[in-house]
Amino acid sequence: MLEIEGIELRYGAVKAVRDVSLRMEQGELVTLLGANGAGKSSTLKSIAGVLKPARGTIRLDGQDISGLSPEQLVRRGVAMVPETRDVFPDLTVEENLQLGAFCRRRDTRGVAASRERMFDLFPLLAERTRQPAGTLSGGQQQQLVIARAMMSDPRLLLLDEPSLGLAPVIVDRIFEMIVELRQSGVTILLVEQNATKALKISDRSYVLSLGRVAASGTSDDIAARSDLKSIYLG
Amino acid sequence: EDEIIIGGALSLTGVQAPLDEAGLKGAEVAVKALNDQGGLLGKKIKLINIDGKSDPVTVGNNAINVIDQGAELVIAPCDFDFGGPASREAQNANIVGISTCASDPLYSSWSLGDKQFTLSMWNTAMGATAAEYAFKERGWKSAYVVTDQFIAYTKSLSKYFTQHFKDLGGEVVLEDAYTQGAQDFSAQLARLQALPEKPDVIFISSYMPDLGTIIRAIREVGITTPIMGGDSYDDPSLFEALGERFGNEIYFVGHTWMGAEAHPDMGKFIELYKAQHGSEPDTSFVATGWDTVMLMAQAVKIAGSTDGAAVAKALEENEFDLLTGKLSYSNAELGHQPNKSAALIGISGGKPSFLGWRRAESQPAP
Amino acid sequence: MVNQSLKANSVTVEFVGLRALDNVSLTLNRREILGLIGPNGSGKTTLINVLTGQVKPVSGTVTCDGEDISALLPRERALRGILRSFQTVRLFSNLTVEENIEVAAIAKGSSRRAAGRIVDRLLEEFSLGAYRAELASSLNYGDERRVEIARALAAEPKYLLLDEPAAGMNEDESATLMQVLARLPQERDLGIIIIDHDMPLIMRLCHRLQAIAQGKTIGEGGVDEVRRLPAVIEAYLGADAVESEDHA
Amino acid sequence: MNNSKLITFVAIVIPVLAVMLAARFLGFPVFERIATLLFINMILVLGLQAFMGNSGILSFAHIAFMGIGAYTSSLFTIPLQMRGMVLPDLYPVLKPILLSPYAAIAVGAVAAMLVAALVAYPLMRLSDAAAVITSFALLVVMHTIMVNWSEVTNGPRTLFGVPKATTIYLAAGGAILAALVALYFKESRTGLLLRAVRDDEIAAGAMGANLSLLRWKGFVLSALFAGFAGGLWAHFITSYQPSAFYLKETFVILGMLVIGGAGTVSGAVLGTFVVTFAFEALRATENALNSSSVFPWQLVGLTEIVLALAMIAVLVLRPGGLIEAEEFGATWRKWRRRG
Amino acid sequence: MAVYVQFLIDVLSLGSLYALMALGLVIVYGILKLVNFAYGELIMVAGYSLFLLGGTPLPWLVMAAIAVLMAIGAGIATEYAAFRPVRSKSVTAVLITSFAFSTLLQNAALLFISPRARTVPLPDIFSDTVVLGGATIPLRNILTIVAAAIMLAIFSFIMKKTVLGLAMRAAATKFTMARMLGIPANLVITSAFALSGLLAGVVSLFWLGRIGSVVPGIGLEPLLVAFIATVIGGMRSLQGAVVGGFLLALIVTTFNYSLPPELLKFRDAFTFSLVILILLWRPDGLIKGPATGQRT
Ligand SMILES: Nc1ncnc2c1ncn2[C@@H]1O[C@H](COP(=O)(O)OP(=O)(O)OP(=O)(O)O)[C@@H](O)[C@H]1O
Ligand SMILES: Nc1ncnc2c1ncn2[C@@H]1O[C@H](COP(=O)(O)OP(=O)(O)OP(=O)(O)O)[C@@H](O)[C@H]1O
Ligand SMILES: [Mg+2]
Ligand SMILES: [Mg+2]
Repeated sequence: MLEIEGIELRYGAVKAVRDVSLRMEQGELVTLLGANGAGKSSTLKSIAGVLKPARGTIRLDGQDISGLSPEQLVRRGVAMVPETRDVFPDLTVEENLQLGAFCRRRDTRGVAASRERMFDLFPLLAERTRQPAGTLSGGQQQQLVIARAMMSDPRLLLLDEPSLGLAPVIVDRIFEMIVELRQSGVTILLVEQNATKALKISDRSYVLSLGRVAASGTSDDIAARSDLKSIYLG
Repeated sequence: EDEIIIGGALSLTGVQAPLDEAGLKGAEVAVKALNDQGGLLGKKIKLINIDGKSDPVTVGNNAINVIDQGAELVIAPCDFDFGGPASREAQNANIVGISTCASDPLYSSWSLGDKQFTLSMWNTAMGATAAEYAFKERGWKSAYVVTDQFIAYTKSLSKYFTQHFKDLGGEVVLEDAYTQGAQDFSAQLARLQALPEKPDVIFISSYMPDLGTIIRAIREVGITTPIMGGDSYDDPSLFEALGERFGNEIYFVGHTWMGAEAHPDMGKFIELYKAQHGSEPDTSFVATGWDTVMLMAQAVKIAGSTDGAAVAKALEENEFDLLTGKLSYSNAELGHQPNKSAALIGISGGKPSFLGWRRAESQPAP
Repeated sequence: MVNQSLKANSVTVEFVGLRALDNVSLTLNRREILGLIGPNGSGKTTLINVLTGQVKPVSGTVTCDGEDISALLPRERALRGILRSFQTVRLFSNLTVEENIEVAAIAKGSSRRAAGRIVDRLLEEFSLGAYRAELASSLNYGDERRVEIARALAAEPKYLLLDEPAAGMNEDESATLMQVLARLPQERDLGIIIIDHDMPLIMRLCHRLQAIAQGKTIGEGGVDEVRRLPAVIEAYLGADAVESEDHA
Repeated sequence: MNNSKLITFVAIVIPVLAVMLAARFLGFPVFERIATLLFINMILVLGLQAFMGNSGILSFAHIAFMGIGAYTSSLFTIPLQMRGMVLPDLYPVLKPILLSPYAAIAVGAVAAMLVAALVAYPLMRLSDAAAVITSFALLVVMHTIMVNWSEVTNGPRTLFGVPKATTIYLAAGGAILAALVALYFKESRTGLLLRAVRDDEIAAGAMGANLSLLRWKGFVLSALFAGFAGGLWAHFITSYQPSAFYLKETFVILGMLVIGGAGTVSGAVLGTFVVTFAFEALRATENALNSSSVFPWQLVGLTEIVLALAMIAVLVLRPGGLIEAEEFGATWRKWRRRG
Repeated sequence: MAVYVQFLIDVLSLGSLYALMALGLVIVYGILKLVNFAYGELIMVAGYSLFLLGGTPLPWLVMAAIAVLMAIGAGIATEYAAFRPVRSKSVTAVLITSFAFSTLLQNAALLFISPRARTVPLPDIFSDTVVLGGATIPLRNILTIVAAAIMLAIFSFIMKKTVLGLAMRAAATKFTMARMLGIPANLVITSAFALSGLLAGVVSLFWLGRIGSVVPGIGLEPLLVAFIATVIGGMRSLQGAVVGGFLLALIVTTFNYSLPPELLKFRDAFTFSLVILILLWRPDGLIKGPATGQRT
């Protein structure tokens, strides 16, 4: 479903990703590992259309999408949870969720259903619908960001460190949700600091180091490798 | 050197533009006419003007700039506030500067120096002429006076009108103030409407664009009292702003009238102007520009050179016949007070018409 | 000296329509590390905000070494030695790493020269020397966290309140950070509060734990004691977490 | 002063001296006038940088303090025999006081500083939009007072008769002094703390920084610069009116600072030079075009149009200004080291 | 009695005008957090369009509609020229570019039209008067009040009942994030400028109705008024802008009626001092608007 071929990504003069290729099949759950600054987030951003690759191509369902805008990609079913906890601080929880469903705002019934599902998953948010998102606690904001991304009912979900700042119970719940989503056919690309947990639930993994793919394989294989630490460091 | 350079710092932008731009156009016609007749003292005349942007500081800078480029005479902008800096620089360079239409008595040799003049009558004369027309000719006994505090011109015009009107025996029922740019005249209007007794005449010393707003505001609420003012009314955009509906019962004291009734040479000037600028002049300020250049030329011819002292002497000692009337100056000790007549103009149906030349029988001391 | 501790005494905090803290007390002694745990939105950050003065409680007091400081502004409390880090990093992004740390020393009142010495020592301690002259905005997440802690230390705190200092760090990085933090209380006669959701880190580092949920204290005491409390397990850790910890 | 600061300072002094000598000895009075005004503007821009660059708060009021410096100093130097004509309503107490221009300029600078010290403190706790708007309101208030306090300002009308006392040497000296003070202030304890507050008020407060006090110090210093520049300017221009201290000038000064780079002293200086040169060059071009009558009509306002386009272009390409974050000296040293 | 009626109508009509001006600004300033110094020039553009159309035989309403369209166009142009390239980079940079754009427009008017005041065509109904409670009142003032009420209703609807208002606030705070949710953020911001232009256009009709002619610098006064009204009312809410507009009109008119002429000239100093006091008392303005999401 998703094919990335030899992309290079840069911020001005800084090369964040030098040469990364990866593939994902429909319905797969893939983990992206790597040390701080390895280029994981940048890779996700390029898939979401925020960062244009300087070289290489990104194909979704066989179509080149490297030139598309983030808006267009959302309409094709791509949703992203960024690592930066980007809630709209002045909008209420309810309004944040409403904007999450911006692309399918006409489908009122579907939106209402997604909303209920999210409130089941994150009961804290249900109590806070009228609170400005910026006044939520750190973990509550993280939950909101995940819920908001889910509101667009994506086919391809990009998760960048979803467990950041979340209490252990919630982390467990999120991992359960990820597994469930995959079962329902959503394709997921997951970036996690908690490598053990991520490897446990994913089908395949890539390890990035200094902007390149340093290792890849099934998650069990990767987890079993004893030299994981040295791969990390490149 | 085969050129005589006349330098100018007239404003082509900002509040002063309507007065100065017209003056510049008139001056350009005069320069061309003189050059066509062989120039001055056998040399061609060249006019260099740099936009003073209605900003006294810029005017000063530009005056230095043109003097630097060799100007031997300076045309200063209208009004003491805007023209003063140019005249001061001319004085510093020991050359003659003449303002096209500054009328505040501050525009004198006292404050600017012994080589500086203005083509216009002083406000003492302008105010007195207006007061005598109102009181003597029309028998208006009470006046409401609004003064724009913006520049020396607007302030002193009201002052001399009020003073002379009272000296004649008139009563000023209310004096009100306003400052150019405020665009909101409701306070003054409220006070005018609240007056127990309506005045016979309203004297407004201000200029465009706010002048139009004020007169409209007064007329809109149905007050048809005659309105009077000075030469700043001589602006086609005022006539246009008032239109047929509001442009009635308005009288002002100006420099001249753009028709043969005012001066036999006027027709010729208008021809030349049309030939050069492609349209008829629409304000008498073009004539002040023409006159300024012609006055300089006549004085230089008498003096035989462009030397500041010699030209100043020629200006002090002679009488000149100009489109704006006959003009002579007092000597430097007496301030270079101009001695000339005023044109009285009325507006009705949104159109101006010439009511004739007037000369006040007496005028207040500056 | 008596009573060398920072205390919150029965504080209650209310936001529009919400009681974020309900009669919570907390004591932080010098030379100890107190772990503050609890579910998301339970009021941990708010409690720190109360201690540093960013949030005013509707009732209750804060005392520092026996003195009531409830009426003081955050900056006045900083001058008394109460320093903090923030849950979302707040560095001075247009200052260099060096200046970021220097600022804290200067604000505290150190002379330029003394500040310079403090900066040198902290840069070394947190192995930040290489980034000395870099602008703070160009750092990666882990380094930002360390600069923030170093900055707080430059003001020579008596009480240091750290809000999720290890969030976003990988295991190695947080291990290194822990080593530094563990030494501090003894070395500098310092009390530390740490909020973090990384339970292994909390358990290895803290001398004492306090757990809160929904604005109330639900457990307090030794590390092992608190994490076995049913209330804590239910509200915060989840059943499997404890099991897997025990196996490990 | 450390090495890189010294390089920065020298890099500022050299062009100032070069322009001064060129203007003085090329023999065009206009050049001398332009250069003198450039130096006076530089003092103003540096003053604004001292506050705005370090505190990050946009101030519109700066130019009004220039006005205070100008009017105060002029009051004491207009020749006694002219006062009746220039300021007919002047208070009798002030009528007989005459100071030397240099003393008067100093008095003007101090007056501006005192006014700033008195009015500004409560305003300093405001940030963001509220701070911008209050400074704007302060500008309007002070402008209205200047326009209407006829007793000492002659109202909206021109104040004239101020003796010419500012030479190009004095202005250049003032500019160099201002650069030195601005550089020093930026690196001082107050300057450093102020920059910390600029980046994050809450974090700086949590470390003990007193935001209002720090900003107030910066503001007062900047008003001192402005008052000084105002006195120099008044005794150079010799006749002026309150509109010289209002929005148009505010934006010229702001434009110089922002184009050069508000964060750095070198940027402030560069901005002053660049904008002045661009402006003068454009104006000369406009005049040349007009007098050669290439175009059938007068080109009014062309200078402003081109300058506005250039400003937008600069800011699009470098939103932080030409010299953004690092003083010239620091960049120079890094550059040298890399070879 | 007549005086009171007059006072009331003065306050209401001036307030309506001010409220409209402020409303146009609050969209850009309050919601997008951009200081648009070129806002006044939108009014100028509408004014000159009206002037240029003055020679044509079109009915006045058509001319007015075209003028409003031109203002909308100018609003969009402002966004493209002055904001899009520097947006979100630095507050001061945006301020300077918008000021530069405003200079650009003003000087274009100077260069291509004229520095002089130009009379605009106005319908006769604008200068008719009615007598109300003994006071003679220009009908235009009543029309202003009606127009303001209509515009206000339209705007509340757009901002409250459509997603546009929400999308604007989202795009203004987190531009990239908004795009990642599928919000066409650029379009949303452009439409905010278009709305601002629409209001400026409507305002210009009534503002010109008061003064009768247009000059290049006509926009300054409305800009100042809009700023101050926005700020004292509370820049984060539409109601705030409206309240601020009426409050400012009340303050100004009260000063106008009550201050003696010697003090009246200091009116602006009093008004703006009051503005400073209000801001010191409530830095976010009188009406808080939707709560802000700021915390540590
Ligand atoms: N906005 C930016 N400007 C400049 N450089 C950047 C920017 N964002 C990231 N970088 C650089 O790009 C490189 C890759 O960053 P990226 O965020 O993709 O790493 P990551 O693998 O997600 O790391 P982390 O685990 O810390 O999230 C890093 O060296 C980083 O410093
Ligand atoms: N300014 C505010 N306005 C309204 N509610 C607030 C405000 N600040 C905090 N809250 C609420 O108070 C509660 C406590 O928040 P706090 O940030 O202290 O939680 P926390 O324990 O730090 O959570 P986390 O682990 O997610 O960071 C939360 O429910 C939060 O939504
Ligand atoms: Mg990342
Ligand atoms: Mg928290």
